[in-house]
Amino acid sequence: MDVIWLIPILPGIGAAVNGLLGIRFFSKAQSAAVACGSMGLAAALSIYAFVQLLGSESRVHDVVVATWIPAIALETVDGIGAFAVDWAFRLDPLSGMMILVVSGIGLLIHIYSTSYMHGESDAGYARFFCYLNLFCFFMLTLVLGANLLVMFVGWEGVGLCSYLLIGFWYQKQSASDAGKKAFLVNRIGDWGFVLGIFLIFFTFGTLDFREVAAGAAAMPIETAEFGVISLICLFLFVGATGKSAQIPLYVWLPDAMEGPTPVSALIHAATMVTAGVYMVCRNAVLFTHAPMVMTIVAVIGGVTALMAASIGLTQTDIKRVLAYSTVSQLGYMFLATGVGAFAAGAFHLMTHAFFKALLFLGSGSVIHAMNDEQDMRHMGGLKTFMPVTFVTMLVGTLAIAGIPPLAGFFSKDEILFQTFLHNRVLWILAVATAGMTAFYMFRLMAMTFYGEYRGPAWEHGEGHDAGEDHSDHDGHGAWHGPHESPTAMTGPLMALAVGAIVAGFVGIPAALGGGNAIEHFLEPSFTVEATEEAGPVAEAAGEAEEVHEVSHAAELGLMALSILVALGGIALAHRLYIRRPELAEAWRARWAGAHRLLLNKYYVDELYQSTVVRGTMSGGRGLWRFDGRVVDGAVNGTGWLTLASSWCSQLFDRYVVDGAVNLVGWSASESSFSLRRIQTGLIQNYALVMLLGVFVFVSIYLLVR
Amino acid sequence: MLEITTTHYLVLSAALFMIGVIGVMVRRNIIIIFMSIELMLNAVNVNLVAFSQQWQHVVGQVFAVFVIAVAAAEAAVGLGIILAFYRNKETVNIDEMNVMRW
Amino acid sequence: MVDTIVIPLLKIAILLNAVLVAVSYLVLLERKVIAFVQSRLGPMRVGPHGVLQPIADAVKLMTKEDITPARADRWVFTAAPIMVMVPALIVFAVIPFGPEVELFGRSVPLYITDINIGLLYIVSVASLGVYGIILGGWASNSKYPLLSSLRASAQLISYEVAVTMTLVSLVLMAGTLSMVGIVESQRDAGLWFVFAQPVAFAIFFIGGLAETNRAPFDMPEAEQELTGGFHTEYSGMRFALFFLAEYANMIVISSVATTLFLGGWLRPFPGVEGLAFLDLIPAWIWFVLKTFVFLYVFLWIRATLPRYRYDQLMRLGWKVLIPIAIGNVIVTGVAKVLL
Amino acid sequence: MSNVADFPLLSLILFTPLAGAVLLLFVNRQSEDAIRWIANVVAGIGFLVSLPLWFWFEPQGAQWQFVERLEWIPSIGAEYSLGVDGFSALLVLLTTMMGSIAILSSWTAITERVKEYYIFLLVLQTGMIGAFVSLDFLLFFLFWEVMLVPMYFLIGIWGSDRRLYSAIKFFLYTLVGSVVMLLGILAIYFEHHAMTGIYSFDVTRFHELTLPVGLQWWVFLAFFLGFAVKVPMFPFHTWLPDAHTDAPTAGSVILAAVLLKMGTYGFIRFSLPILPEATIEFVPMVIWLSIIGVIYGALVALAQRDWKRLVAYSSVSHMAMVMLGMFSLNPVGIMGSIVQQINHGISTGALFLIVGIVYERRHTREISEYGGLSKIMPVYAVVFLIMTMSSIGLPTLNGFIGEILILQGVFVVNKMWAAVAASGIVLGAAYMLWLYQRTMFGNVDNPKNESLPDLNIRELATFVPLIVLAVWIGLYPSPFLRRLDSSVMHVVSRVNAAYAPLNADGGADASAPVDGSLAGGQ
Amino acid sequence: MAEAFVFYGLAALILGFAVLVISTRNTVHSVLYLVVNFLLVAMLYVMLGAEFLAAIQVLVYAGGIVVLYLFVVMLVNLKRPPETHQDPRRQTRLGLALAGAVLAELVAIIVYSSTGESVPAAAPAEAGMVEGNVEQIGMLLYTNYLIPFEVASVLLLVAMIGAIVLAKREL
Repeated sequence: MDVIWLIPILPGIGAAVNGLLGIRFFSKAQSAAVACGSMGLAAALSIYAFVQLLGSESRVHDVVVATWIPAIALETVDGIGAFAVDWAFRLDPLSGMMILVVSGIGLLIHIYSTSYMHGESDAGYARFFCYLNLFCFFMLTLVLGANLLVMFVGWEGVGLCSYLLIGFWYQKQSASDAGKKAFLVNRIGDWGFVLGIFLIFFTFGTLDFREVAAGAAAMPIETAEFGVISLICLFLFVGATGKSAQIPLYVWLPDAMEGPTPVSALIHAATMVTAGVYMVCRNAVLFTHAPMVMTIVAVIGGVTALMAASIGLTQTDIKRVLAYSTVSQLGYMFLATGVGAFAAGAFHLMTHAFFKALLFLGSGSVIHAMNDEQDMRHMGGLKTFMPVTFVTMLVGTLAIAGIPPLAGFFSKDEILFQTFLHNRVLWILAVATAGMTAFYMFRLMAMTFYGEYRGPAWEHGEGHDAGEDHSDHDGHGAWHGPHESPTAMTGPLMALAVGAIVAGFVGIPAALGGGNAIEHFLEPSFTVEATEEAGPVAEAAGEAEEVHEVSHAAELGLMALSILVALGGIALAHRLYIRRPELAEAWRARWAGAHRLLLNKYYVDELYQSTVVRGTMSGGRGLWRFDGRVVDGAVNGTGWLTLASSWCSQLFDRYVVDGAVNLVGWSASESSFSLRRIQTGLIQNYALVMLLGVFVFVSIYLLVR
Repeated sequence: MLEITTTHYLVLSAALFMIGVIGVMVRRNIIIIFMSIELMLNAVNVNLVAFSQQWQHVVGQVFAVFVIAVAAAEAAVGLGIILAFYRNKETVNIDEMNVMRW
Repeated sequence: MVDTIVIPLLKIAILLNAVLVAVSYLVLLERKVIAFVQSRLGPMRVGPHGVLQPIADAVKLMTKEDITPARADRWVFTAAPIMVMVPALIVFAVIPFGPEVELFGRSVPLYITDINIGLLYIVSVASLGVYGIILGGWASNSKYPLLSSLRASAQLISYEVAVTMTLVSLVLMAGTLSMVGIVESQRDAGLWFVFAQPVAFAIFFIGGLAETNRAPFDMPEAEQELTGGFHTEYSGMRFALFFLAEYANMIVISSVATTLFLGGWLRPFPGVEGLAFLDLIPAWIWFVLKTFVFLYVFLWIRATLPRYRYDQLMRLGWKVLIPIAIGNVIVTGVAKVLL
Repeated sequence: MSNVADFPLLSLILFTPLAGAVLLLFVNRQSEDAIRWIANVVAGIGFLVSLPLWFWFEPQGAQWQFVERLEWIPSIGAEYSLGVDGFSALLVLLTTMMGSIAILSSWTAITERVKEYYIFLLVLQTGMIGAFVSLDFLLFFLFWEVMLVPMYFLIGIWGSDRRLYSAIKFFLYTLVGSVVMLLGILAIYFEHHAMTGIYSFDVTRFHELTLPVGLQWWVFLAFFLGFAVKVPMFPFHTWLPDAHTDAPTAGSVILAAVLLKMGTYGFIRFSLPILPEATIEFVPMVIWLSIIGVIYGALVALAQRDWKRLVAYSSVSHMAMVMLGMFSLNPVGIMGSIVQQINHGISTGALFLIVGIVYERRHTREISEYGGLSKIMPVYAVVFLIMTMSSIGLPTLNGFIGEILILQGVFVVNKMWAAVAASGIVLGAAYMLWLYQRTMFGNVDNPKNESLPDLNIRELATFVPLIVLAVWIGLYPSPFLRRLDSSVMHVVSRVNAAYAPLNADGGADASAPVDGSLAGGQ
Repeated sequence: MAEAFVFYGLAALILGFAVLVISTRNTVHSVLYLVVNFLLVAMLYVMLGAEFLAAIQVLVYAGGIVVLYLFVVMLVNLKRPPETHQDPRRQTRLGLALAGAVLAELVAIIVYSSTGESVPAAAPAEAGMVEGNVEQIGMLLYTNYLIPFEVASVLLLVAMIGAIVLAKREL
């Protein structure tokens, strides 16, 4: 287990190899082999580590690789401390679960990408896998990091990879714009994160998660006043909203769909975007000490979930729908953490990773089949062309809609239940969201796979019929109509579909007779181990269990309700988009205003554009002008003043000082008219004068001596 | 008078020197003037050697050697200038060498 | 009185006569040598094998009309041959023909004087010879002699530099400027300096050829270009003086070379005891022999080598000989310090 | 360091470039390639001889190492005294490295007056090294002024566009600052004499001085003007964009990588330890100017249409960050400040090199002239990406270490300051990424760009050491930080009473009397 | 006695030839007289026991410098007499008078001061310095006066180059 640091390093090596050598020298097969191989090793190692973790007594394993920043004296609230950071990695239940998710799904998506990205040039292919591996490196660093700064390394690193991968097709203006937007919005979040880190160090004198947790546990829960822990949590949550696309920083995620679809699946659905949730869970002890921030987190999560879901209702781009769905699901997770159900959040994180990755990959398969068409209005009827994709996507859809016994049901229901216990308003929001989720997901399914084919016509090439599986499709040749994707793509789809089905079984709630295994498994990550200091948390946990005990019945009722809501949504979608498509048109016309509002995503982008971006840019330009005119103007003005004064003094110089000089000169020149006769130009005359001088001196000598 | 002392040499030297001076003052041929200067340098050397003899020390002769070296340098450069001047003006008359006056 | 006045005067008289006779016969020798080289017999009429030819020549020259060209500078024209002849002769004052010898019960040195700056004296006096040539050419008031004289003087001055440089390296070897001292230092070293300073010797010899205006450097007298050279306008005795001066100079150069490089009056290999029997031959005979060898080489070269072109001559002097001579001085100095 | 001490390493480092410059004087100006080779080899040797500063330096050793002392002007007590601590050792290494890189980068860029160009660069090199290693204030000032002249000519002769204006602006601006600084130096000098009776310019003596607060106040202002112009701090920064923009590439690189450090070096070496009370008094002013500088520089950079000018303004922003850390007056902040100085040297130097490469190919710096270069120059794009990331402080690269230390240091002093300053990180990412997008991404719209060659070996060679360093500092900064311990603690112990006791029992004997260097030398 | 005789004879010749140098119309004659003058001065040096200097005088002055003069005289082939043009402003007579006056004064000073305790010139034969004064001069030149000596050599080099530059029509 001491080799857990190898888990991130392996993909890192893969990235380095592909980056330094692959782009120039490797064929596609070679780069794919390097990337998938390194990921496969990392995944194997992750499983090995996880198994060991399960088998060991201790739930926490730290590995310190090296000193990163050696100890430097720095004052904290408790006097002079030492600012020191190690390259330290930690395997505990939470990170164990995460590395499984990341490396597992990462591996699948790597495999998927080998086929999906086949249209790229060799160099582009290697570059893609380099980035993808690099992402996994940073993501695994993020989840394994034992202190905030190492986590921050991964945090920023995945941001970088996200930037690079979104902008993978950098020739596309929209892609590079989206990448930049993602990075910058994340940076805003990071601003909060780093301030949180600083404040944590200042408060606790350390950056190690467990030590911080221990320190926080020793402090009172800040129910009454907005204290330092609340501030820390607020800062951290700002960071989380950036990374996990919550209000107000969610705007980058839909745009990020400009990237290749596997990227969207891996980064913008399964792993990176959940880093915010992961981070909040990591600092669960801190957050439990800041109930006010918890409330904020819950509210933001809930509102985000609803808002994103509502936007998803009207989008026509298949990936955008999924993107908003992701935002919405992330809102769910924050809702869970906000109400104190960290385990539920983490659980949903995991299940979501499976089904959302599945959905994205499925959509990728569709897009691939449709020759890079993303607009659902130009799809339809694909069910017959690509059955595997259809089936797997259906599984994913059902999972996200919360249909039992698929994974989404258990995790989502857990969240709903916890929310219900905590806050009814939020619960209503969540339930509404669930309904919308079911609706837009089935709308997606309906528009894509059902109905008639609405896409462009294709040429019937010899030997290639529509729907025929042909793996030699490389995107360059003529398009021969929608078709099922090659095995390298359908394989991961099927694997993820299995995951989407079974992943929920680790968290069957007690009400259904399960043990909610995952909650207990994750428990140690959310509490401090030292029991004597863990009083409040333990109490809180105890309370929660009590509530569990009390309301098994209610829980079952709620489950039924949520299933009903989901089914309702599905039914509505079925009616509007499969049975009577014209009805959708009618509704759209009837609620044109609302539709436009949703279609334009509440104009948030425009709002940001006109305020933040424009403000910054015009501020920059204004300051530049200020710089040139005022600051530099002052400098040049000084210069000008100097010149002016020098001009004045030059006048003085010319007429007064120089006048006097000229007077002398004038008198000299006047007198020289007479005196110049002495200057005969005859050398001997000068010699004569010399001789005269000699004469005079000799005479003087003669006389004086 | 029959005993030759340093004074004799000095007087001789002074006379030689003054002849050189007169040559410089009187002649208009610049080559002659240069030669007059050589005469003056020689007078100086006589002086130096005479004193060297008087004080029984060769440093005077060393100085004379330096004077000769300087004379050689002067002659070389001076005659070069004369040649260059002659090439342009076709004269060596010092009274016509007055273009530097202005 | 005898030691300070009579003997030196006697020596001077003997020497002058010897030199003049030698010069006259050198002319005959030259004609004979060249004749033999060219498979002729040379002068045969006057006396047996023409041995009296020099006397006949002398009589002829003395009795010829002495013409002074119109508008020539008479005084200078007259003085020029003398100015050539005198330096050539007075150089012999410091040339040691042999060591001190017992003669009539007295110790008589076989040289007129040994001054401590003998070599410098030779160089100084030799440098004056140029006046005769240049003035002779100028005073003739004729363009060929003038050009020739300018050529001759330029040649002389140029080669003088190289020759003087070789002398410097020689002086470095000997540690003295005295001619006798130089010979003695060769004796003490047991080695003729020609072996220690072959480069200097070569340069000295070439320079000597040039300084005497001998072939292949007889540019100033190049008949094809300048008629008869700087003495074109001369005739009679004044011409004879020029003529004799040239041969006198040859003897000077030869004897100086002998003194400096071939050990003067020393026998060959003075350091080798086994050759002591050579001392049976008197020292001055050795000297004369060596000088004669040189003179023969002069004549030989004249008979053999073609003439240099003037620019080649100057280039050889300035760009080859002088740098080599300077280099030789440096090498000698370094060797002297290090060894 | 006993065996090392006798060897005049610093003099060797100092005069190697000068010797090269003198050597170049004797090379025929026509043989340009020979001149280039000589200059490069000399610079390389200069770097090699400076390497012992890294290997022989003992982080736990005496405060001043490699000390050399000779009489210079005995009548006024000025000495030729050289010595380095960890801080200046690193800066010297940075100087020699950037110097050789700058010289290497000029191989094809400079085609006119090649000889003078390299001579000036080498003389400049000596000036810079001299300023860093001088332990005598007057000697420091001498080198400080020596730097000015070659730089003036480098900008004025080999610059572009408004080079004369920029050169004169640069010259006058810094000259004014340095003249005022000289007044400050003299004030200390005479006060030192009044207090101890010794005429000396010895910086180590000054470090032990307790000057009257009133005097400190004025001297601090004088120094502030001199150093702040050089840094440059917010209201005094306008020479920088002009000078950077119009200077030749190597000039910009040197200017950014080393010359700007003179200002911050001056603050840390002189202002803080000599004038502690005044420093504390001026903290708010400097901090706020720095914060303004961070955000202001970033915002103005955002508005630039000129690639090089953008990098220049980013420089303003970064250097303000450096000042911010320094005036937190605690070890972490100052450490971060120093590290960030080196980072800035690496990353901004590299960015100027990057601009220089396309400028050499296209002779324009307009950002809009470019676009889609990723396609044409992939290696270049990767290098640029790495340096962009380094510049915006991506973890695992060097910039992050500096920024995090600075902000952490500032944070413990005042949360507000840190919060505002940290927003500079966001803006920094904004202008850099936007620049990257505008130049590297998109389609190749401009046909002139279509045939641009990618980096050749020589150009790549200028970047490789920078990239290696960037990653090294990012991943494992310990060797750097350890070398800085004693310098930082020495400064902190002068200005911040809170850390004084820490010093006493700490391993680094920063508080040991500076004469320890003499003792250590024996 | 003999010494006085020689001295007076030499002095008379020296002065006489010096006067001839400056008074002769013919430049070539003038040069000739100068040579003779120098040779006489060299003899004077011999009298004063400075053989080395005498040799140098002959070698450098008579054999080198004056030849140079002669060359130049011949190169400067004048179509008209060099002294035809006379500037009216030259004060020849005043110059002569002044020169004479200075000479008189100098002689007066010399004679007057020599009546004091001036050491009589030792006869060359008695002077211990005569023997080997070449060595002495050499020692002095290469030790105490090494730097002036080197400077003089540099001066000569410069003069040489300068003369070439001046005299050459085009480089």
